[in-house]
Amino acid sequence: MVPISYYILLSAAIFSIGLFGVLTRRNALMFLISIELMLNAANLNFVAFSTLHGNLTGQVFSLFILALAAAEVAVGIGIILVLQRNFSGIDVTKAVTLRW
Amino acid sequence: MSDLVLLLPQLCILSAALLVLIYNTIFRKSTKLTILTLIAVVGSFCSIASAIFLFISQSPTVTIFGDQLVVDGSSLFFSVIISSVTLLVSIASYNYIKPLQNQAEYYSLLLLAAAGMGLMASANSLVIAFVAMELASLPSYALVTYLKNNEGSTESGLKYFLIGALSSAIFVYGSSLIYGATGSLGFTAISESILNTPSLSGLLGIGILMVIGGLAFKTTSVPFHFWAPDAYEGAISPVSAFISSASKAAGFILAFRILIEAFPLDVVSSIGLDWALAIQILAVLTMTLGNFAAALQENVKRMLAYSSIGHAGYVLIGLAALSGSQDTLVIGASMMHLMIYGFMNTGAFLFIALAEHWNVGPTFKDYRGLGSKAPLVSIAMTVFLFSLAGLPTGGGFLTKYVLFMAAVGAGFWWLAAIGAINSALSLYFYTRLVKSLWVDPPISDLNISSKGIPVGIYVAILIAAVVTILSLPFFSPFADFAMAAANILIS
Amino acid sequence: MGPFDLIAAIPLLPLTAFLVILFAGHFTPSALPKCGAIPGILALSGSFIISLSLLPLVYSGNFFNNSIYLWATWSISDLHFGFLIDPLSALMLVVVSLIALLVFIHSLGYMNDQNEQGLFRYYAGLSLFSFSMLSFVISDNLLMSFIFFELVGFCSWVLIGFWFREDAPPKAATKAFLVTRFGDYFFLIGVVAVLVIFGTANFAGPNSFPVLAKSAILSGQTLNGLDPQTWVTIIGLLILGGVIGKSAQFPLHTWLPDAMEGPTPVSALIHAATMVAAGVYLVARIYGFYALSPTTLAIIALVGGFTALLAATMATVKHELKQVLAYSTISQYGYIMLALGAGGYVAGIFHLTTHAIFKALLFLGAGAVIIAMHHDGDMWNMGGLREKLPVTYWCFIFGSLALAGIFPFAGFWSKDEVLLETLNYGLGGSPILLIGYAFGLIAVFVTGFYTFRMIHLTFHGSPRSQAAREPHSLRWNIKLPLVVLGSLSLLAGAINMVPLGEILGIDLSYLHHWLDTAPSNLTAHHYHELTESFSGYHSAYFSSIISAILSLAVAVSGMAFAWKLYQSPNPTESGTVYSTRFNTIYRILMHNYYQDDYQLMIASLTRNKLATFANIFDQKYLDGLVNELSSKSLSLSNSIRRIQTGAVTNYALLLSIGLVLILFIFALLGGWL
Amino acid sequence: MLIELVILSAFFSGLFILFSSDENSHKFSFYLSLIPLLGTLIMWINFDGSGNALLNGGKIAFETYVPWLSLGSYSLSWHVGVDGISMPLILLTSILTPLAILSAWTPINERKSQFYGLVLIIEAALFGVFVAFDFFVWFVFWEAVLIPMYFLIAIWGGTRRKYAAIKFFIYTNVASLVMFIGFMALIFGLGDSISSFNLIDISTALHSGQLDGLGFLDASTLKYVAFIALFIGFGVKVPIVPLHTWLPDAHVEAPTPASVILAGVLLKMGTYALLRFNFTLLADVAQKWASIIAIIAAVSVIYGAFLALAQTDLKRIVAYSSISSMGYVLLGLVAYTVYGLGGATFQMISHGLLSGLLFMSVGLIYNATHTRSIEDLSGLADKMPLTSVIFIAGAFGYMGLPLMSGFAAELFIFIGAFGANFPFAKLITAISMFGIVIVAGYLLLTIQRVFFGTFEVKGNPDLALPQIHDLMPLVVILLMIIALGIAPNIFFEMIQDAVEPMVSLLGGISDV
Amino acid sequence: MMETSISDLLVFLFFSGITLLSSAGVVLVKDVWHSALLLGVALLSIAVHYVLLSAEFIAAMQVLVYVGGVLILISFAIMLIRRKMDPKSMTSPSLNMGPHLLRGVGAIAFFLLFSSILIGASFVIPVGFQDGSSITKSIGYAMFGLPGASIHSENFLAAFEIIDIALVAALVAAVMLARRDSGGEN
Repeated sequence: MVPISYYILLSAAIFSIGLFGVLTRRNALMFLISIELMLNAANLNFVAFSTLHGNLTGQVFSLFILALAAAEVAVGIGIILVLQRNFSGIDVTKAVTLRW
Repeated sequence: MSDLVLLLPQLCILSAALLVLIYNTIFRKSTKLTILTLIAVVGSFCSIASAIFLFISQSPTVTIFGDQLVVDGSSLFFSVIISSVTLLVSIASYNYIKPLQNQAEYYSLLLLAAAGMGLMASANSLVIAFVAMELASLPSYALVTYLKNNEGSTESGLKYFLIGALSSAIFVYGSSLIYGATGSLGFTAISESILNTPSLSGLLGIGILMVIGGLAFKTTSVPFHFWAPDAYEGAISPVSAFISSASKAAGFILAFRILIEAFPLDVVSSIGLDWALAIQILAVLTMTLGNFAAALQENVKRMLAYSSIGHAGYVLIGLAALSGSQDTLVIGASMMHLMIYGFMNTGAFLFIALAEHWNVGPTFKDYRGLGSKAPLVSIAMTVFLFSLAGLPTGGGFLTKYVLFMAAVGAGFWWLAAIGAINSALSLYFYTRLVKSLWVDPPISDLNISSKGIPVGIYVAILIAAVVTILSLPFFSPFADFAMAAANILIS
Repeated sequence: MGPFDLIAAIPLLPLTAFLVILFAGHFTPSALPKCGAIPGILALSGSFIISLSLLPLVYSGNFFNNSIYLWATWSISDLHFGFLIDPLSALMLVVVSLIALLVFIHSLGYMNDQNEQGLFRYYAGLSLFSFSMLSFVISDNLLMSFIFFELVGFCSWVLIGFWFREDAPPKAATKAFLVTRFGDYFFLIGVVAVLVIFGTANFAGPNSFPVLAKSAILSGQTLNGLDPQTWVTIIGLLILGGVIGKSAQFPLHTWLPDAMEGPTPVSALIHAATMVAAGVYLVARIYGFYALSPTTLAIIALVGGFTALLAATMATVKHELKQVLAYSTISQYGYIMLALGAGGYVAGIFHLTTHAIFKALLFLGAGAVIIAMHHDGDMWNMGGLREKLPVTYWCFIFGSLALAGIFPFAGFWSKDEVLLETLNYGLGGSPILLIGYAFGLIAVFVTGFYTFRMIHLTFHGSPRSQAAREPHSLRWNIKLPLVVLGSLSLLAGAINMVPLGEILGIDLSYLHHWLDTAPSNLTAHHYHELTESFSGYHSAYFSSIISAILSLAVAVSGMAFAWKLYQSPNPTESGTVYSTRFNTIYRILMHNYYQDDYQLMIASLTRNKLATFANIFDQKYLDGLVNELSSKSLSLSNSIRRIQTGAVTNYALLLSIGLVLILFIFALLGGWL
Repeated sequence: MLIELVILSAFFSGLFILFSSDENSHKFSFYLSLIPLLGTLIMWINFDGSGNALLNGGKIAFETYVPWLSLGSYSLSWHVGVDGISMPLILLTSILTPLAILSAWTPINERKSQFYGLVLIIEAALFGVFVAFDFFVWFVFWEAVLIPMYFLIAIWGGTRRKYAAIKFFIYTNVASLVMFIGFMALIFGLGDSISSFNLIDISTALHSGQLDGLGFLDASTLKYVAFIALFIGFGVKVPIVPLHTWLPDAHVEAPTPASVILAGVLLKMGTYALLRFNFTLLADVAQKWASIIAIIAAVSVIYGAFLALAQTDLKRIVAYSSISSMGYVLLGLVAYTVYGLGGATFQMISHGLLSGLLFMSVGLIYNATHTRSIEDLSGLADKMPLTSVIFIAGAFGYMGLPLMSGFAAELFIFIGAFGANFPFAKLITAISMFGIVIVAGYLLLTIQRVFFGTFEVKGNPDLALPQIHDLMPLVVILLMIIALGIAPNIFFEMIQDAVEPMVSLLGGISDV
Repeated sequence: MMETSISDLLVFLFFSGITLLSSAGVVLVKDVWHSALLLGVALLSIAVHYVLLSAEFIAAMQVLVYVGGVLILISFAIMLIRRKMDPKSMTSPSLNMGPHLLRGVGAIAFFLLFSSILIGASFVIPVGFQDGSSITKSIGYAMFGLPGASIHSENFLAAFEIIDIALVAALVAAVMLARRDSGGEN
């Protein structure tokens, strides 16, 4: 069993890569995918800590996160489709009519 | 069975939501909208009634479902706020969405979001908090993008969704770190484990701050506020009223509960994280940004959006001044402010809805002379605006000054001073709208009479106005409810 | 029906006349044919008769001194209105009511016959003035005198500005009120100081403020921070400010010549006999207080003497008849101030009375002349009026000779007494009074000069203008007052013929005895003791005959010098040697030593420079600061608004940077790194 | 019960007029405004209050005490009453409002019902300010006055009305915020020695030295900080010189009836509050800094008078002269003697009447000639005799001509201030008395330039001469001014009785 | 309780390498389709990690829900969106480097901060589970808050109820958004 801190470091890396994706990419779908990554990082954290503490709260909660991530993707894609219809393209920096 | 009775307020709204869905699938009749509105109204009304009844009869402080949910004074107080906002919004939406599509989905999403917020109010563990937040947010993303072929609506929906998703990810990651440090997710369990087995303080600190970040999104405090102006401006007005009042209130009660029960200041400061300082920074930034950005706005709805950010800043003062000596008064004051702010802000946005219904233009100039055209509603709007600004046309005056008083009492006179400067500036832009309503000469092409009086929006605005005005002379019920709730929360 | 029940009637009669004229004038003008003159005359004759009836009572020694109406509560003695009847005020009552009555009669001729419009306003103003003057005379405390002192000033403003449609009278009225107001400012400080320091402002009675001041000086304890002597001097000088303002003494005299813009009866009543006398009467009224401080007395004497000379010199070059009389009034009041300053209390009162009579006569005579000359007052257009206006001429001669101080007339006795007392006390141990005496003596010469010049240019020689050839005829209401006053200015001297008494060896100073039968500490004798013990005034018993002869000689030589200059059949202004050789002095005198100009310059300086500077400062800095603040905050709000760029990625970027920043701060604070 | 009747009658008649139709709203509003007048007169007749309400031994008249709400350990209550100081001010308000309404009949001719409604609502709020003895109730009314006044200036005002209205609104709001924070610091400084916002409890607590520090401020510095905050808060309202820049704009741009109420009563709110808070609650601080405050008062008087001297617009002259009169009130207050404090309160009444009179007559002149600049007018007395007589009488009253209320008030203040025992009292009083000369200066110059000389108005319009109902209010006020001048004891007795305990509080010289 | 054997370490390093590379790829690759596929790889490797951490049920769920559900959903979305845009040639995955990457500095800063804190943190020895007890069974008990679970966990009954409402809400929302209105007025 590898020491838990490695897993935490790994999940932090995944989280940062997800955040990196969110900050750099202009495509709405990429935004969505990066957020998926971040949620997975959190899941990994939960599972790792669950073994650390020996209780199953973390694992059960990660199930919930899984479900809600899926729900979020569903709604997200719905919105992206509507975006596509209105702005003919899912480039996030195009949709800037509301500002200042 | 007794547990479910305690959850009656949330259950009423939930059953109304499901009823709306069921009704929509079964009947295809034409008069569908009135029935839908009726269900929504009855649902939210009985939720308010049950919450008040529960508080008066039992004033419970009990945790249910394996202390995942707690039903106490503050949860009932906030479910009253949320349900009354839902009531007003659903009454007003009747006229607003009459010409639009997907009416049933609109109402169901509205009620589901309200249910989510109600559950946030009585969450007693990070699990419930996260799930309830998701339940509250997902429908709101859809509600903001309700007008599918309107650019503004889609753009604001997109921004709201993306920032919302990002914040919920941050929230979850934060809670994972907290779980890592304390081994449990229930608030009481967390505080006990921090107290007696403090470990991994670094991770715990980052976890707490990231959770605060997630909550900051919900309560539109800086730097997680960027979505708010665009979302409120883009969405249809009843929705922006709903989000800016109800979801903000839900966000705050969750923040109160997490920061007071899970991470009580005396416990947490031992590990070197005095989150009160973080909240103070957030409060000052939010107030200043909210009020200063609103000063030169051309679009009325955007001005109201920024003003609601400003008010979030005022409520944050309550949270920030916790480390002083007047804790119950401070928290009570911010709760009172949230209650009255709920009514004022919803009323103001519904007035914008009314203006949109009469397709009055979006800028201050287009509102010129509305006072003479629709005097009754404009008087109501003037009451809201001046009450928001802190003048004694309504309860907003009392709540704002009680908040400043509590801040001074707790020793944070500089917070009250910054609040005072901001509220003085807020008087400037609220009066700009009052000026265009009453003072400026009316522009010619404002023909309202042809459109007729939208009964729903009128009724909603007048209810909100009556409550705001009466809350000045008859402020004691609000005050006692809030102080009792704060008392339970603190002790 | 006590003897003093009717006192209240003296001031209230003119007040009722004022109210009657005001309301009748506004609502039923037809009810008063003579536009209000009749009620005025009735009221004043009533007051005159009552005042006369008081004389025997006062002479037999019973006086009246208590408060009538409580104005505001006060700790020791409340602020109240009250009456004080004693020889001084009884005498003054008679003089004021008599002259006011005569002026009313004169106005019938001067105003009604020339069918002026707005006469209701005129007579109402005149009766209000009489009411205020009479109340001032009989007031029993300093506050009440201040109140009526100001009301009198207000009435003079109303009456000077009677012809408000022209340009000059309103300006003159404003100037008059402002200059006197400047004096009253000091007077008000004096009143407040008296009330605060002594706790009461009563003139007479055991706890009147002069008595308190005297006992304070004697006991030597410090009073409210300073020792009593300095307080008495300061308060004396402050009240003197008001006196100088009202009696048109040296620095604040500039308003009187301009006040001639008003109708001549007004000038006669207000700017000759009564209002201008109010100042010196006040000094006489609280003489017990002034006697305590030698410095104030010396200042009064010097100011008086200097004004006497200054005004007399200015009168020698004036073209207008009324201007000459105005400057002569200023100089005569200089004499009275000199007398009071030099300890000659009785002499001051004597000259005050006689001067009131003959100056009123001269002014009414001038009024008569102006009517005759179809309202042209310039002496250089007159001449040769002797044959055409015989009655006016003889009365005018009587008045002028009294003014110049020629033997049998009243002026001689009173002015001589003034010079006598000044010389007397000057030699008797306070040499500064000699300077005053020198001023007075030279002024006698100059007075003789301008008096003769006035008579000669007006009445003698040949008429120099068409109007002078056929003057307007004068009716009874003009001539009667002249005759009454003419006879009085002849006989008035009798009340105190000291030099004659010394020659005949019998005591003829009745006025002295009259002023001695006053209440305990208001007698002339008591004042004499005070000036002696407190201000070191010792009488050198200089013989009155020598000083009488001396002053008579100087006066006659003055008139002779004038006769020499103007005796050519038709004298012209430019022809007199006077105007050629002493050209620069002539110009200075014509411009009244540029007094008016520098006062005007100060007023306009404050108005244009100082006030506009304050205004600009206020707008630019104080107001500017507020506007600057609001524009700064709005520009700040504009820049904050710009943060919301609209692109979600920017939001995400700012959001994450914010989060990382907060994490970093707390990581440092919490020590987790 | 009488006070509530008066306030509610004014408020509800205001609301009724606000919603009623325009055509004879001016008559209705005048008759309705007589009800509160009647109420206050009844209050005056059987006024049985004695001593100062805030000091022990003071018996408050018509007192009602109803608990309102409780905030944690503090209980707020509707505690209203009247004492010797507030009674005259209430009378002044109830007298000025009907007259202001009457003077509005000619100039205001559009949106009339809204105008009259707002005037009555202001009257109700002003009553509230002068009767409330609970801080929060008082603060509600204090802020409530701003809203109707904002609308009056913004809708019916002159050319720069919007700028003036918003400036007035924000300036006074910031001031009351500063004052609020200062007072709250004081309240919490008192800790648990008080459990309500009742001014009487606060004053007894303060005077028995219960104040202990708050946060890093110890007791005395807390008192100084609170005093300064309250002084600035109320100083804006008074106005005291550096904080006065809102006054000229607000007064000049407001319609005549509004500026009558603004100058007549709104300025008195500031001085009344100064009297109640700074000079009763924090009396010892006021006494310690008496010379500095007196210098500020003297500066206000002289500087205000010089400003008025430089103006060429009739209304601005009257507006700026209010600054110097209010300077006198401050001088009277700081003297801390019976005559000083009593004179200050009396000056509030007399200035209310005098500035009301002057503003109304300027209004009449503006209605007739449509210009207010003194350069365009001359010889008005010829054509408008009655208005000129009233203006001149008012101007002389303002200058302090004896037998008018102006003189009585100023004399009492001067006596009080001259006898005060703070250092340089006599010198400062003497200097500030010079104000009466400058006031006389610019008022006489104005009278001479506007009323005398040949009649000639720029653009010679046909004069709309004022009718009876325009002149009647002016005559009534003039008679009151003269009555108060001749018999100041009508109010002064009552004021003195209320002010006496304040002086003996600090052992000041009680006889002056 | 278990010291780390070399073999475990090697397996961990191998799989974490795959996860990191694939997630980096997800973020950096230009074409969305390629990033979606790489996402699948990353998710699978994370599932393996779950197995290593003895959370087999979670791993199964991960594979089922994420790879099975979410990925398919995303690819459908890409297909729908791609159809409208001109179909670019399916080139090989190329990384799109460029100045915009600078904006990612926030993420890197977060990682550095987090890792520095992590190094400082001293972890207790993981308690782990007794190797006999069935984790999945106790997950089931925990899910419904029933007693009798062999491993302690908090009661998730309330969460369970709420999650199903949340999913209903998500369903309604997604349907409403995705459905093509019959010319609905905006």
